Amino acid sequence: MPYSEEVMEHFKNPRNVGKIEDADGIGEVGNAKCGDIMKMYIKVKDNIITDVKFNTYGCASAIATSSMATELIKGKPIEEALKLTNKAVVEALNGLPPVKIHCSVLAEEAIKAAIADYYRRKGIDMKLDDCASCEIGCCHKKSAGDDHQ
Amino acid sequence: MPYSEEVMEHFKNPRNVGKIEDADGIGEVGNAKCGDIMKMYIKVKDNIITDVKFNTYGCASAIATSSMATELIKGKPIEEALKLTNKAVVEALNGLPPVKIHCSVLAEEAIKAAIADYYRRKGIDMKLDDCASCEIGCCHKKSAGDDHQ
Amino acid sequence: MRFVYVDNAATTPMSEKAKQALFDAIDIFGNPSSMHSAGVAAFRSLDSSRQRIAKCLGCEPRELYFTSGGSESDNWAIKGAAELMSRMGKNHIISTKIEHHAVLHTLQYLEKRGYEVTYLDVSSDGYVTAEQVRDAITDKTGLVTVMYANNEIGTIQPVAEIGAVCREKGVLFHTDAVQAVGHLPIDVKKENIDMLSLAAHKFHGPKGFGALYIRKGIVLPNLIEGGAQERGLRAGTENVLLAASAAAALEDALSNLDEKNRRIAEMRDKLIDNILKIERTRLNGGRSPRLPGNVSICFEGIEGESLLLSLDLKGICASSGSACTSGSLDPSHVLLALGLPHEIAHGSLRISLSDQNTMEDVDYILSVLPEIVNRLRDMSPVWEKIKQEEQQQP
Amino acid sequence: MRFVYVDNAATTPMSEKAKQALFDAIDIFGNPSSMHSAGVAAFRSLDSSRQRIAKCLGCEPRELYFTSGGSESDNWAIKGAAELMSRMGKNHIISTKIEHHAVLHTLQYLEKRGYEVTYLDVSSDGYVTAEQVRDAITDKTGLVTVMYANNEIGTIQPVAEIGAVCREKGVLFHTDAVQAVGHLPIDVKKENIDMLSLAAHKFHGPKGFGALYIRKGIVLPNLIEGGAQERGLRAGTENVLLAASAAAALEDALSNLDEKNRRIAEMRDKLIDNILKIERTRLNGGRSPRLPGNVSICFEGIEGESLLLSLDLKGICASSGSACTSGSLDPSHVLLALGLPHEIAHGSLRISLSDQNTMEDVDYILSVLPEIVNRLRDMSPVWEKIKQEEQQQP
Ligand SMILES: Cc1ncc(COP(=O)(O)O)c(C=O)c1O
Ligand SMILES: Cc1ncc(COP(=O)(O)O)c(C=O)c1O
Repeated sequence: MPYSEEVMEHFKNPRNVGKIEDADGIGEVGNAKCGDIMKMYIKVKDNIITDVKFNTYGCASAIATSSMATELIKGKPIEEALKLTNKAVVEALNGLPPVKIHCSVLAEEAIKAAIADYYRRKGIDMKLDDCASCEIGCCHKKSAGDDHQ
Repeated sequence: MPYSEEVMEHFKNPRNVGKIEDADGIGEVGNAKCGDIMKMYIKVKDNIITDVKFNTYGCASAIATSSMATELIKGKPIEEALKLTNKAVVEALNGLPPVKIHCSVLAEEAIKAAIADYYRRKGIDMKLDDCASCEIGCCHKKSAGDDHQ
Repeated sequence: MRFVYVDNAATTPMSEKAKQALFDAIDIFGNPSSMHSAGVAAFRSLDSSRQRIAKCLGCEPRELYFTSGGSESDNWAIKGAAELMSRMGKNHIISTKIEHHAVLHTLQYLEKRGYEVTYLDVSSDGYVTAEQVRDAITDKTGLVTVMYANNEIGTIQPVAEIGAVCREKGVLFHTDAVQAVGHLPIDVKKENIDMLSLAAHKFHGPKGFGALYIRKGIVLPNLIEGGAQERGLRAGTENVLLAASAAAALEDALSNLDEKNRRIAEMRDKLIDNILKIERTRLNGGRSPRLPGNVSICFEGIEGESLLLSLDLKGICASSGSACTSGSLDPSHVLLALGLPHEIAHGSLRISLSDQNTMEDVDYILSVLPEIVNRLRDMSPVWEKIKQEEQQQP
Repeated sequence: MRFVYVDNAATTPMSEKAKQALFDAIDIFGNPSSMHSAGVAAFRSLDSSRQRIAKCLGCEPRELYFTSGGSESDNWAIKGAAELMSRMGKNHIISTKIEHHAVLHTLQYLEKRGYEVTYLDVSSDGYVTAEQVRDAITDKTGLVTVMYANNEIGTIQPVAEIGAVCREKGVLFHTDAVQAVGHLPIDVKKENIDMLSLAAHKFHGPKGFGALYIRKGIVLPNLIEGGAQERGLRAGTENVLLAASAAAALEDALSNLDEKNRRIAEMRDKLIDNILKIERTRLNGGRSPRLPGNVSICFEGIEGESLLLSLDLKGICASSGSACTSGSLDPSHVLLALGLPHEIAHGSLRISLSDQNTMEDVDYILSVLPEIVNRLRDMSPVWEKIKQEEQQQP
């Protein structure tokens, strides 16, 4: 199943690529062994994510989901960003092939990791969901992804 | 494997079709159940087969081999006719598909049966080969025919 | 000389639509599994072919798996179902005596491996009933495979009823619909079909392309292992080109089907009625329900091959029994299953019409057939005997 | 934008000769098993295709069996040989870790059914030796299956030598030559090959058509049961049309092979030499013997799919690993078998050239590749880490 036009657009022209040198939170998820690593940088002011950037190593959908996910949380309150699901990312991209659904999970995780880092730096401990990206992100067969959609 | 041109020619224009009302010998071999019956009529004078006719129920190659076999013995001494092998008939027809080799055996048998009948009428008992047509002529699979070529 | 092709049950000439689709797709050369633009173009073409064929059968595209033809589909369905069955401790299969060799030889293969197969008798006009199937089902039965329409005698089986019995009993139901698809309206869902085999070359599509419909929920083991093509169930780079051609052929075959079939059946009936006027002939298979294009007749006293080759010399391509069995000297197992004696079964002729035939073809056949039959009978010792016996019993 | 297709190991565009042969044969529609003129015409066409392909392989026409492609051929050869073996009380098969999935998944299927398979390691540059095969043979060994040339990394195995060992030891030898036929001169007799698989779409022929060479004397059980086609070993109405096209494609592919291969290898070497100038890249598979058209390179710090899709945006169709494995997220088993770590194997790019490519294509690729690699590395956290580590160790 080929990628949707939205995926290709975000792969071609990814939004928010790069780093934030003085980031308030940085999250990195995934595993080079599995072929995907996402690193997200956030800047927070008054509980609002004022800026977000990403660096991603991975396939086209990893890049596109990173791009879309950053777009979806930029300018949003942290609470709202925390509610972003992988499903919302997939929908915004007009679907992903089943075998690539894990990328959207990774994007969700990366945002949560960055926010957790932001809280950690403020001395607050935040529990991440245990739907850990590495469990579903890695070395899976087609059908495995289906479960997340 | 399609038929050779010679087979098709002898099927289209079979030689010596018909009956001889006052035949000196008549041989019938084959079995309607198996899909082939050949009936040969011979006229003998001074040990020479002066005339031969056949009637055949069967496939194109049964008709063609009957036709060719009668051609090969017409005007020949009986001893020579007895030596006619199915192989010679097949060669004269430029080959037969493996599955149809049994037809040539049937033709050989039919001639022998007609000659045996001729002898019998003269009070002489002649033994036919035991390569009886019905054993190989009937309801065989492809490979069986190969053995006879 | 006139050329009349009436062996459409053996294979059909490609329709103009099928050829055009093939020409149009000839440069869609990518591998549908490739991610780049050439691959995506091939994927889209294949996907659209699948959607179009699925629509013709009333199934979802993802229930349709492309294969190399009817034989592969039959082998896959039956061997696959056998494996599924055995996992559930079942080993009994029900079929009929008139299946195509692609089914029969597969069943024989399974019998050698411990499966038990009941081959249902057919009536003297070539039908099985859903009741026969019901009666044969035991708690060991895992699969029923009954052909939709017979390739030699054209009889159409009560597939929907058999399907209903199987559904009720929880037994898988496969139908070899190679002779039916493109010729009869089929709806796999309404007819309770779990698996259905088709082959494109029987409906004016290309040879070497077929499909197996597998109802959603049945996870059939592969016949061909390898890459993840066809949802992982049938490996091999997909035949994008022939799929496009097959889809066009099927849509074309089914357009105006009723009208076409009325016309074809008219030709069929004229042939049957007139051939039966020749003495000592009989129609094989009942008159109805019968494939619109099938004429199968036995001529006493002559042998089918010499009949068909004589017709061929007049430009008429017909068949004696099934072309695929030409490796054998046995009379057709289908005709024997009708109860015909060997010597009569040997004298069979099959004329199978398509939409490309005309009433002129029919008239031409009828104009040459009687003299051919006479010629062959005149040189037949069997016919001689029949005539002698006739005279003895006045 | 320039369009450059360099994914010829996945599939090839049909050559003009292959298309023309298909157009020329489109109206040869008879069933080769039919006895009438339409059938005979089809038989003759099929027969001539068989003779032409057989000649290209150095075998007799009757040793060549047509199939639906490489996967079917592989499945048939291996499952069939397994059955033959087990009749002789043997249950051990030898293969390699770098076979195509059509072979590997078939072997896994057999392992589940009690067969034992030794998967030979390959050297870090992707070769097995005849000695490894010899050492692995036991008195239980019935089959050796080693691919002729690898689809991902292009390494060519010592097939003739392995064949000699197998012949000496009385073990059947099958080779998956899907990537080799049409690209390398092959003589099945001289190379002691018992069975060889090929697929037409890898040498500019049509998809969905292949063959299995089976040495005379080996009676392989059927994979597909049914009619008596292909000497009774492979049922199904023959693909007359694609056979004609495949024969033309193969003859065309092999004409002036040396000259073509010299030209293709020149393009390959220019690509390899120049791509390796990009930092942190490595060639997968040894330089020689290597398929003339194969370039396989790993780029550290980036992932193959994003690389190939970036190339696609520039009109370049290449591949990352094998297209057929796109259902999986694992890095290629072939690259792992070379000993590459996962994170490096993920960054592979395969460029596979054919005679239809030009030096301009090569130059175009070389002109766009570096900036794409840079762009992806710039956004890669893995690359960032590599660079940091570099700075820490001066
Ligand atoms: C080495 C090898 N073997 C087998 C195959 C399978 O061939 P096909 O896809 O034609 O079935 C391929 C290609 O896909 C291949 O490269
Ligand atoms: C009823 C039936 N089943 C199966 C087949 C096999 O189809 P194919 O020859 O395309 O494999 C045929 C035709 O040959 C057929 O008529």
